[in-house]
Amino acid sequence: GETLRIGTQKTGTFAWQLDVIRRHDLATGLDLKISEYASPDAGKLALNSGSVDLAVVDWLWVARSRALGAKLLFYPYSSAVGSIMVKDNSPLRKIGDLKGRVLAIAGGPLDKSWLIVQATAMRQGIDLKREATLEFGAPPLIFQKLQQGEAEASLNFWNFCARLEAQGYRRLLDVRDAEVALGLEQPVALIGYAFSEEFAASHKHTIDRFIAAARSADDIMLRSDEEWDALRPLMNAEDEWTFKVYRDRTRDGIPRRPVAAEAADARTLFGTLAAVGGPELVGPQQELDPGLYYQPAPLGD
Amino acid sequence: MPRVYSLAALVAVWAVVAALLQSRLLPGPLTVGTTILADLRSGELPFHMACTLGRVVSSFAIAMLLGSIAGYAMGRSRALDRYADPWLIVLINMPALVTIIFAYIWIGLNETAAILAVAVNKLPNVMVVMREGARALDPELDEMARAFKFTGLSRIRHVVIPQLAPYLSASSRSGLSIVWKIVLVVELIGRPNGVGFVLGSAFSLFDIAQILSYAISFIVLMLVIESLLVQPLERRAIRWRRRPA
Amino acid sequence: MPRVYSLAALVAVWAVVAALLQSRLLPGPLTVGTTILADLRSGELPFHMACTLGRVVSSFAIAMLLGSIAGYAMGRSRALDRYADPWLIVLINMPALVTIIFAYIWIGLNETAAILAVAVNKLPNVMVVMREGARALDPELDEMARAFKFTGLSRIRHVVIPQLAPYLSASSRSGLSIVWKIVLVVELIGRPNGVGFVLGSAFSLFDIAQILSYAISFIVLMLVIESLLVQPLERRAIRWRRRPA
Amino acid sequence: MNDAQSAGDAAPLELRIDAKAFLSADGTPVEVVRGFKLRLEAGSFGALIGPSGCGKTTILRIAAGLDPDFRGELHTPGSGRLGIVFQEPRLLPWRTVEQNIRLALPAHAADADLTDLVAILGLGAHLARYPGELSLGLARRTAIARAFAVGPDYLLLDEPFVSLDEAVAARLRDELVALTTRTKVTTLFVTHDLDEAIQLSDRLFFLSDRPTRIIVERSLPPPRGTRSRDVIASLGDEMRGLVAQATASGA
Amino acid sequence: MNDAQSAGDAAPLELRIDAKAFLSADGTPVEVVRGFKLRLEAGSFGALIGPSGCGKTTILRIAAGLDPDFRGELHTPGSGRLGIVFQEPRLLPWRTVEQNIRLALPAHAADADLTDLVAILGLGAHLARYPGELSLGLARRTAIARAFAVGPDYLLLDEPFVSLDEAVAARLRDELVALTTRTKVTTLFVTHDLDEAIQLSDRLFFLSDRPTRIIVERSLPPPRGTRSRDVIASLGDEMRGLVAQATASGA
Ligand SMILES: Nc1ncnc2c1ncn2[C@@H]1O[C@H](COP(=O)(O)OP(=O)(O)OP(=O)(O)O)[C@@H](O)[C@H]1O
Ligand SMILES: Nc1ncnc2c1ncn2[C@@H]1O[C@H](COP(=O)(O)OP(=O)(O)OP(=O)(O)O)[C@@H](O)[C@H]1O
Ligand SMILES: [Mg+2]
Ligand SMILES: [Mg+2]
Repeated sequence: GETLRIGTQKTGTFAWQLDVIRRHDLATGLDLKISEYASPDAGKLALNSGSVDLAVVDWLWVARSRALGAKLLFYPYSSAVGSIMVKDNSPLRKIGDLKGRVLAIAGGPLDKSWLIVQATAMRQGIDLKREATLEFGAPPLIFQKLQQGEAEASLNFWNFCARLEAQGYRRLLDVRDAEVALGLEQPVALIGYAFSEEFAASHKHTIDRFIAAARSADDIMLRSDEEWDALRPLMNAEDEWTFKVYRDRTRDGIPRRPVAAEAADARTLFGTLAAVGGPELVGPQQELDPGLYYQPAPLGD
Repeated sequence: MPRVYSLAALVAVWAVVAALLQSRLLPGPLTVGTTILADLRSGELPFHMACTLGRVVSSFAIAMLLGSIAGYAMGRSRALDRYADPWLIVLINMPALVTIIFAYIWIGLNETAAILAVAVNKLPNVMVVMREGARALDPELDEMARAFKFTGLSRIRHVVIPQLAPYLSASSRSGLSIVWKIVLVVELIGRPNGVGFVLGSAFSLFDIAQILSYAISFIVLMLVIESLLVQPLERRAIRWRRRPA
Repeated sequence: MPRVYSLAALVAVWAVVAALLQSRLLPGPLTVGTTILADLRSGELPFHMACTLGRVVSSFAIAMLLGSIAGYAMGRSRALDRYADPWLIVLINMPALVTIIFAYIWIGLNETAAILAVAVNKLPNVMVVMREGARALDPELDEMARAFKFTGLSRIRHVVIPQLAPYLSASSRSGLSIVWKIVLVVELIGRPNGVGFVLGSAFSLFDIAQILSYAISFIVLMLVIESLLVQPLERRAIRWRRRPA
Repeated sequence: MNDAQSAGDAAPLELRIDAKAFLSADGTPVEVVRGFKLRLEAGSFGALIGPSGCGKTTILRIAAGLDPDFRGELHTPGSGRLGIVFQEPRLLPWRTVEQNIRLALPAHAADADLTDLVAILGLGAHLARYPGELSLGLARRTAIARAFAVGPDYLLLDEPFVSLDEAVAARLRDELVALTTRTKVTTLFVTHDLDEAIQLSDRLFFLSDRPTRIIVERSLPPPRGTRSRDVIASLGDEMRGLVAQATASGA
Repeated sequence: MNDAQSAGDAAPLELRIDAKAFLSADGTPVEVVRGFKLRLEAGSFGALIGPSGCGKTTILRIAAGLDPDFRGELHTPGSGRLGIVFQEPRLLPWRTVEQNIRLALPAHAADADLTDLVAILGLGAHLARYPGELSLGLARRTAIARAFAVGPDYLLLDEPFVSLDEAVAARLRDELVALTTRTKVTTLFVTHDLDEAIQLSDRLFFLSDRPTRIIVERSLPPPRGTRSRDVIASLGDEMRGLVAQATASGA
């Protein structure tokens, strides 16, 4: 059949979806060559060097690359994002309480969740950059630091938040809610499948096939609890609680609306982020490139 | 024997500290030992270790060979040194991340790129050390060899290399460790196997026992190689040295 | 002068390759130059560079000082070497990631942890080189110094250090570059400023021009330090060496 | 040159080496000295003469206290101001001639006036040179200057005057005699030149082949230093005879 | 010892050094040789005698072709089999005595039988030792063995017999005479020992102080090597007179 080379992070959720596709043989006629890497940035590297055809990456990154001349396309994969977490007994209740507190942020100052949080705070007249003490670090380290009490609140990737939740931490602000607060209909899928325009043009069939398979997998994951039991060995969940949170958060993140609706909300969000992050974040363009989203052909074969 | 005592002491210290702290963030020798055993049985550890070792050996060989030759040439020829030195400074101070990214982008996310990136990272360090060694060569022995018309080969083998031996020794020992550390980064960023790949995944899960079990397995391997191969060879090579009184 | 030509050649090669490839993934000297200027004006570059430099200098000083002393001691005392060598092998082969994680976990996400993690990473490399240097010390000069009852200080200063000079030179030059590379990783993992912090963000955005502009700024700094400080000093220190005929 | 006076106590040099062996690189022990016993009165001048490779340098290193790894006993004379000329110059290549000399001086004498000494040794023009720029003869003279400069009361000399031309060597011998009579220096001297030994010494020690011991020991009538050419020649012939006899009977 | 015959062409050694200077570390030039001109017939034996530090080693290095940085001209004799004894042994410390000797041999003679040579030099017991384990005298003998072993037709010796006892030195002098008469070797020899020079040479060259040149040049009547003690003494006195005169007039 046709070959599709896919790059994925070993500990990421994309690996789960691929496992569902494999076990249910959803990608009939497609030969999936999957490369697992340890770093979340490996997918970008692999796409750029042409070592894989498709990888799951950041929406903003694709937008930025396009602006800089790389002809990449994007298709929504998940809208799961992080949250600001605090200890259950913490006195912090809302964004405003973060003033003068130590907030640890996973990733860098250009992390998408962090930008959304900043924008939300600004709407409430709070400049977190100035009014809170910020620590940046690698996600696992930030996760650890909150538990050690070195930070009073932390903004981390959703999977770390899920583990914290299982350990009795509480959400101070869910970035999904923040997105809605910024005027979006629904949270946008901030990560998705990326592939080059060139590949999409010459292998449209392959891409469409794969997207169809991915949707079928999503359906199964939404419906079936047994499916999750089968996935459990992959998930590195420490306990039942964590496992359940992982499952539910993943389900929440599965995008269920047409690409066009996504694109509309994405444009709004992009504008907001451009205002917060500036060209440093979004690149030279101040508007979202309308050609960013890939439109699969209606299923017909 | 001292070797054994000393390692035993190290493990003992670790065990005591771990027992006192009782933290998931510092697993004791027992926990790590069990993890190692489990990973050995599953075949995971030998597999990833073999991948890493292959990369370490290839890049080390490339870097040592080219680096020694280039460093020696720069140490001997002042003119060459003057011209090549700025390039060397650029190369040696280039962040590993940059070389790795460029290798991966331009060569592809494959073995060649990985090995090359590591070799390029290590190369200038070998050059810098070997250059010092070449500069410190004894001109009197050189004259002797010229007077007696030593062939090029025998000059290298009997006059130059023995003088460079401590530099070779230093740069290969410290070099092997640098290569291994860079291989980890290279694997972390873009290889689907190897110890670095495992460490990266373990780090994102904050699985310290896993991290330690792989790190320690490699270290044990190095200890074995040192004890059985490097040190006996070295002892032979410096037999001639008068022991300080 | 050769220095200038040689650097000009390097930049020229880069410009030509970049012009030929015309790729977003290899910005030319002009693009990078503009980025550097912009970052200079905004004050971002000097700020992050200063943070990094502070860390580099502190950890380098710690590692060189302790490493030289420890390596020298191991090179001189066979007994000490026998006991400490296994620890050294463990230390030198410990992945940077492990030391960094442990430092950040146990000391906290702060400067002390960052500087210590880097120093601990670099320390064993200095030790290994200085140990070779100490082993190669001339026992005859040592005897001379003992016979004439040189004081400890004057023995170190006039007998030992000049003999160790090439080793010190090699290990500090290659060492500075290692320190700087590890500082980048330390900053990447857990510091809110510094060149490594910027490179991390730039890498996740794949902003090659930004990456290169920071890397090159640092390299230029190193080139300046080499040309104006290190090499003149070095030339003075080896004035006594007979030039090979 | 320092005009330091020797310390009050007039202890002799006493050295007994029952056995001294080296472990060679292939692990076999090389026995170098066996049953060696030497006593040299305080302030007197002894010469060691023996075949090449017999163990003279080994004995001198032990006498200097540089090699404690032997069976036997050592009592050094004087207050511990040792001057030594090794068989090779052993200069610090990275220090100038002057620095090499001064570095050996005790701290309180670091600024001593070296003009006379330097003039006698003909080193004036070379004080700022590095050892790598010296001829071997100049390097040896620097080593001699270093040993004399410390104002020793205990002096060990290992063939100090080889590689020097006749004129310089003669001048230095005279200087050595002057130094060792002016101040009370106990001196042990190694040479292959019997005439030189007879000219300079109070006492001669002839050594056997390895493992070495003293086979002939002989006091010479004073005054030393001023013996005439004829006296030296006749004493030399006499000594040669004695040694040949001792060697034959020992064999 | 190799019994190689010298090459057919009987070219003499011709060396003219108009000027030779070193640049010392502080940048000042040191003039060492000026107006030196030496011619030595093929197969003959010349001795250079001069004050310590005048430039003998410098001249020998130039004669060996090791230092092309001089003004003048050099024509070496023989077919290019050079044997040289440096003023210091210059052995490879990491190779045994035997290896040090054999490494200097040309490839085709690498397995040459060294038994005789080693016996003459008394190195038999030390073949497997490293230079660091040798006494200086033994190291020098190794260096001499190395120079002789190559079967040279051009031989340069820089004070080869210092630090050896009288017996060994005498044996080696005889051996040198035998070697240089048996095969046709052009030899240039540096020594401070006038008697030795007279015993061994066809021709003597006396050098001035630095910058050095030849002040007295003298052929000795054959046959060399077998001159009696008295002949040597009287020739020596004559030469000393000539040199003193030349030095005085030159000053
Ligand atoms: N590399 C050098 N740089 C500067 N000066 C030098 C150098 N080599 C030799 N000289 C000087 O040149 C002069 C001659 O040196 P050379 O070694 O030829 O003397 P020599 O006649 O062999 O002396 P000796 O009898 O002591 O062996 C000496 O004064 C020495 O200091
Ligand atoms: N470190 C060593 N290891 C093994 N053997 C040694 C060592 N040092 C000296 N020897 C041997 O001991 C013997 C005596 O050496 P020493 O240097 O004392 O002789 P020497 O009498 O000074 O000779 P020379 O007249 O040649 O200077 C020699 O045979 C030498 O080979
Ligand atoms: Mg000796
Ligand atoms: Mg000389």
